[in-house]
Amino acid sequence: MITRQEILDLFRNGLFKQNTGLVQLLGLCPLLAISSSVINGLSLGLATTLVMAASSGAVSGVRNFVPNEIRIPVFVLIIAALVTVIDLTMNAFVHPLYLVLGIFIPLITTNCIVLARADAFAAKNRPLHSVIDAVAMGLGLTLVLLMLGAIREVAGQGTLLSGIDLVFGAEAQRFVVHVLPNYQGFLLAILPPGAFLALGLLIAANNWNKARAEQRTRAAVPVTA
Amino acid sequence: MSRELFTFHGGVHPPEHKSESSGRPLHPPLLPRELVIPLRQHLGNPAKPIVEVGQRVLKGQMIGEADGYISTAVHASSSGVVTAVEMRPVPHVSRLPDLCVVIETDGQDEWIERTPLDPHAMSLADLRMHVRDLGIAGLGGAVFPSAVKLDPGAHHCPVLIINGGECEPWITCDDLLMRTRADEIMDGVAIMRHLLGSLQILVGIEENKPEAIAAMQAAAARLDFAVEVVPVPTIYPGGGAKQLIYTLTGKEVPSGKLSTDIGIQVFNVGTAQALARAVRHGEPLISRLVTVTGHVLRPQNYEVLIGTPMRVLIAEAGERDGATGVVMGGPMMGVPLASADVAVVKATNCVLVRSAELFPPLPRELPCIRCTRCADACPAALQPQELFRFAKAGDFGRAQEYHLFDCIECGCCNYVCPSHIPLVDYYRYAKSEIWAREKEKRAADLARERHEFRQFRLEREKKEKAEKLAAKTQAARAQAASAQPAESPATAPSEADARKALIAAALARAQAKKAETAPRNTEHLTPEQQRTIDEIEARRAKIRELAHQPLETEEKK
Amino acid sequence: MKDVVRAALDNSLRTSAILLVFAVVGTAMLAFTHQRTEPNITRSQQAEKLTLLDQVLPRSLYDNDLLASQQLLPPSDLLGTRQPSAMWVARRGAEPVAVALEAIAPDGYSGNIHLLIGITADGHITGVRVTAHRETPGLGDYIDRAKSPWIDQFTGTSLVEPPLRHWRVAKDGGRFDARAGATITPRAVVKAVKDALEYYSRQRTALLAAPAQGVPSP
Amino acid sequence: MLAAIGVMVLLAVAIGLVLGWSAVRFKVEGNPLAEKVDAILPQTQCGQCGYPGCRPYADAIASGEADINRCVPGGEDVVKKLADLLGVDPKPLDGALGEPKPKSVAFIDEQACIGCTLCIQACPVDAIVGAAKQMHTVIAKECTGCELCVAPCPVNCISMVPIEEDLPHWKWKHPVVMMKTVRTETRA
Amino acid sequence: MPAPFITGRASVTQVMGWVLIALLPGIAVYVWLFGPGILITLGMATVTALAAEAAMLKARGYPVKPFLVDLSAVVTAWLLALSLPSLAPWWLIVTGTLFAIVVAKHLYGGLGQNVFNPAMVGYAVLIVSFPVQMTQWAGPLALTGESLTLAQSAAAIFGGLPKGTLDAVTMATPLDTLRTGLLQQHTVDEVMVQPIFGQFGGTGFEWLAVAFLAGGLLMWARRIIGWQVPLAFLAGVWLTAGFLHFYDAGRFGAPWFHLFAPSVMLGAFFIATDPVSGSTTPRGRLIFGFGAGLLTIVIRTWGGFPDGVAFAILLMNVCVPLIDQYTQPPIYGATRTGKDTQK
Repeated sequence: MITRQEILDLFRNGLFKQNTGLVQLLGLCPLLAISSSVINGLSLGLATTLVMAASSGAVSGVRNFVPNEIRIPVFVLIIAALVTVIDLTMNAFVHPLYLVLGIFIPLITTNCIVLARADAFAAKNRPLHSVIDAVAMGLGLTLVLLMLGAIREVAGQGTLLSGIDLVFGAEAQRFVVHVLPNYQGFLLAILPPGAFLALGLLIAANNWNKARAEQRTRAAVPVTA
Repeated sequence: MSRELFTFHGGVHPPEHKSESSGRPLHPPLLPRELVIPLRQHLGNPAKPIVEVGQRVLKGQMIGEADGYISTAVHASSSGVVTAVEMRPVPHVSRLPDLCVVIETDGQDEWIERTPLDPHAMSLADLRMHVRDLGIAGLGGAVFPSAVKLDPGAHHCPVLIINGGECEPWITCDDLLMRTRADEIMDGVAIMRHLLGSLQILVGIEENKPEAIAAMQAAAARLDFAVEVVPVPTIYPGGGAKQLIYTLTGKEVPSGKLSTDIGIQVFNVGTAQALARAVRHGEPLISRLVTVTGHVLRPQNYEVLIGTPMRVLIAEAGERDGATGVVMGGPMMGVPLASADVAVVKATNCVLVRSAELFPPLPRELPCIRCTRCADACPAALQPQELFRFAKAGDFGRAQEYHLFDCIECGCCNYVCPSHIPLVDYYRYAKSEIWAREKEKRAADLARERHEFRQFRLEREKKEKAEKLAAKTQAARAQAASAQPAESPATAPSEADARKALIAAALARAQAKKAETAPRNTEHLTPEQQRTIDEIEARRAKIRELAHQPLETEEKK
Repeated sequence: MKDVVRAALDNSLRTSAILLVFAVVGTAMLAFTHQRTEPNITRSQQAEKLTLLDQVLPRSLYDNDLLASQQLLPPSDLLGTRQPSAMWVARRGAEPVAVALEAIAPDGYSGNIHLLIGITADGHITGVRVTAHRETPGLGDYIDRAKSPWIDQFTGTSLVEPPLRHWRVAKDGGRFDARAGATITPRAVVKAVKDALEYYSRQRTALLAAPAQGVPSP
Repeated sequence: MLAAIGVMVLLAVAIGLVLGWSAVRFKVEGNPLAEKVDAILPQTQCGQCGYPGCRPYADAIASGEADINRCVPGGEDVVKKLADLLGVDPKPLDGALGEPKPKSVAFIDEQACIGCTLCIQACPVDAIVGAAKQMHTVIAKECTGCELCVAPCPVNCISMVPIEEDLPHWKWKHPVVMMKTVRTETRA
Repeated sequence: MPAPFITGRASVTQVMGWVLIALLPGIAVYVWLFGPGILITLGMATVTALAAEAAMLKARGYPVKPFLVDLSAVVTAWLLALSLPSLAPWWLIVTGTLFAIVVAKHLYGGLGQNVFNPAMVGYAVLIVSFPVQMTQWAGPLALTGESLTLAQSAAAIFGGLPKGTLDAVTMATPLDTLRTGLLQQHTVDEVMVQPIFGQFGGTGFEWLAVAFLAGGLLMWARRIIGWQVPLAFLAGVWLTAGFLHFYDAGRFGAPWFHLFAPSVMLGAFFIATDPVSGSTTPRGRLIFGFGAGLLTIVIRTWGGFPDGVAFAILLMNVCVPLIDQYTQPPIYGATRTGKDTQK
């Protein structure tokens, strides 16, 4: 079926090496639009993960029946249908959550990560691998959304987890963390430009980290001269 | 002066520093103990050495002959013995050595037999051959073989411009030449006119040389044809050929073309004088005027034998302490030299000794702030800041799109840059890199073609071998079959078959032989082979196209 | 040539057949889900609407099915509407006790501000909520109840209390405060609420006389 | 419901027809990518990449089966160009294949040559001339410096001579600008 | 080092120094109008900018001194300081300057590499993030009769003013007033009778504009800037505003008013002329300037903020590579043949 090592590799790939948000820079549109707070980012990240897992599994399942020339329409069809089903289901059965994420769920259809993974991975691999890859990629995205949301929320409003009550009900209000009390608010962080700036800083940090790691490994090799 | 003058774009006014050397009279030639005469002094192919070590040569004797059309001869500047034909340091920015003829002078300065030429008694082509063999090349700096420029060829050059601009700071050798030898210059002009059939002759001299203008005007008045001596505004690089053409005529030399394409030919005053010496006296180009100036006690103009080590000149002009280097040429476009030991060549118009106070080290380079002062100063009206950006980033294709090869490397942009960026260095680097890549590309194309042809040849040989083998086995089988003819009546038709096979085998053999003996590309190719060749051809054409896309320099330069 | 055309034709038929299968399966799946979820969704949406109405019309005031009482009002300058807008009538027994109106403040800093206003039968505000706006975040968005309780100061007011000339922001000499540096947005809201009250007082009879079982809008 | 299915069916059929038709009708013959790759490769035909020549390696890159860092004579420059062309990250040369060397040409010691023609057969660009039992010589202008002729020579008379820089081949260097302060590494 | 071996006297420090000198008349008028508080703002911005510049240079491995003395950071600081409202709190000044130097300048690669004008990036960040504080202008001398003393200004800047006092001394700028009035469906004439609108560009503010104009002309005379950008910028403002005003004088302000609202003069002569983020070709500069002028009026009229100079310039900064590419001037040798001779 699938070995432990393979699973580990897939996760390392999805979470770090090929991270959709920081490395592949895919699906930036929802990434930037939704990441104004931790709760928003986390919710959309998880929703995207769900859609990716479902669609990657489905695409992988039918991959042998789809001729190359119509693979994109078929994948889009599958993804769109799945997203709509999830959209309707959420609307019907978890309405409060739907109220928060409602307008973003249909956007997942257009998120290129979903199609990219379907085409680049699921169309060439077995269903189980594909689902795990999709989950790893989705979690990688969620991770970035979470960090971005945290940065923007703290910088913008001085809080964390605001809006948690919309997901878990009014009593969850007490989980909201006021990191900086009496904070003036830095509007830019919440506005779209703030998303670009924060993402830019995250990417820079990631690259810097990578470069440093590389340097370390290089320095570790003794130079004979 | 009624002539309408045109102002070219850009230009700068660096301090002139001409009075230091222009006040002193011309110094007669010095005779050094050793002359080092490079064989590559002009553009085009270097001269081929025709003397041997130990051979005695006379002054004016040819020691290197012109090699090809774009080339000129090289001569001994004084009499003496050839002590070496070897690689020696030459005045080149690379500081690499080049092939030189070394002569130990004997102090007798004995001339070879000189025969004056009569331009009107010989054909123009003959005259040009003589000019080439007398080693005449442009003395303005580019040292292009003059015989080539004096051949109007398909172009008609109604306008002849004599360049007395001398816009570089410090240099005064042309000034002095015009002041002292105006008549000889005009004589050279007359010969040029004869060779080119020019209708209009203009002499452009910068206004900061009033004496030279007066002398040249007086000399022009003594001629039996019209020569207009025009003072032009003093601005660097007003003496650049393209800039002078524009100033005098208002015409621009189209990008990527030569001035002859618009009917104009330009010569330096020194070239005209050298031509006059060559034709009237049969003297080859063995000496020229050189300004020795800068950090020396007595800046002065010298008549210098080609091959004289610069150190000799500097010593004569009075060496001073604190010199920081020697430059051949002016401060804007001159060539920094590794040492003063290199010899004066035909291109040497100035030996400039640097010192810290005359030429303080340039301030530290800062990033480009895109102020476009360079664009304002560029006489070629380029956008130096963009060229710099592309050259620095290694984006040579874009640099070419922005007309890198129209840059004349005059240094104006460097001069005005508030960030003190060595812009010209970047352009020279980019140009040289583009040429090198072009060369590599061509080598790669050649290798690809040869490799593909080899593949094709091997393939064909294999096929032929296989065919031969097949024919042989068939023939053998046929023979075996014919060995037992009456075994059964049913073999009758097979007998015919065997005969047919025999014939076929013979034919194939013949054909194979023919293919073997015939030159490689024969007309006896199977359709299949033909198709393979066609395919390869088509692919090659495509690759060539791809490979050449970003490189149109070849046509430009 | 003919071969190529035939091959292309064959291939296109094959691909379209495959795509057809996927389309049919996908659509069927959607249709099925839609059918299954529709009642739930309708219910949720109505509950949502009701939650919003609850904020401007306390449920203790009335006992009718508020959602069923929805009617459409023609466009009106006082309501700031260019299209028909919704109105709900709350009744206790048969007696109309209050209405909820949709209104628009057209002169916000960045365009329209959509309001939902509850008015008792005798012309007192029971509550105002901003349902949609595009005011500058951090500057004009304090009119949103989620951001600040500013909007609550309308509750209990009427055309008489405060008097008409005090229906302005404090900076213009009125009764309603506004935050420094951002007076355009509150001005627009105050004016819209006042206009809605005026609309109500002029149309009161017609509005309240509307049939108890009004034609529900689609 | 029926309308929705109808629309989807129509769309599906239309798109399927068009795509299926075009896939066959507008098929691109040959591999234009391989040609672009080939145009970048230095054409030494040395085979150090593990393919029998530059073109086969180009085909392998274009089809995705070979990595872009296998061309030793092309060096980092070629890797960078290939990375640009293919839109992938450049990577260091595969060190296992050999170190880049200065450009050289083969030189046959004519005293030692026995005229065995083995080198002629090995030369991928026909840059060696000579016949059996006759002395061979390298056409320096056409030699790509691939070293394929060195190994087959039974008398070891072929050596690689680096091309020395001379005046006509001299290049301007990139202006060295010390804008940044150089941090001296004190690591031993 | 190859030729050339000599260089002219121009230097980056000299260019930047002249910009600072040309700002002095404007600063003088500012002090006269609004009191010496601006000097505190300028000082704070300068210190912050130099500190940030030094820190960033160090972090990026560049030598600090030669880059600090080029004065480019000081120019950025001054331009930002002069764009801020006269009573901007200290943290606003520091935040804006830090953003300008660290993000807009050094994260883009430092001197010469910034795509956007750093001062305007700082300004844009502030106006987007702190719209309330960015409108705290003290009333000009001519209206209030007295300008704030240094101590009062310092108190306002460092938050020492008693609550409420700030509201008392602040006033809307002419542009703000016009916009608010127009939004309330008043006509231009109705709004313009208010005392804040002086002779032609708003009481006091108009003299600030004149001072900036004078400084700009000085820079032009010293060949620090070309004429193309300022002229085209002013023409863009004047023509666009004039066209709108001609179309409906009731809804659109007069062109002279728009010209002499001080941000236009500052923008036209000091900010749009920033060589690094501006266009480099002569025709490109005309387009760049005109576009910025036009956008200024468009943003003032229909945009979300009362003034549009900063955003107009930033928007045009984005267009610079495109403009430059399509406005390359003909080179020597190309005019005669019309086009390139090769190919």
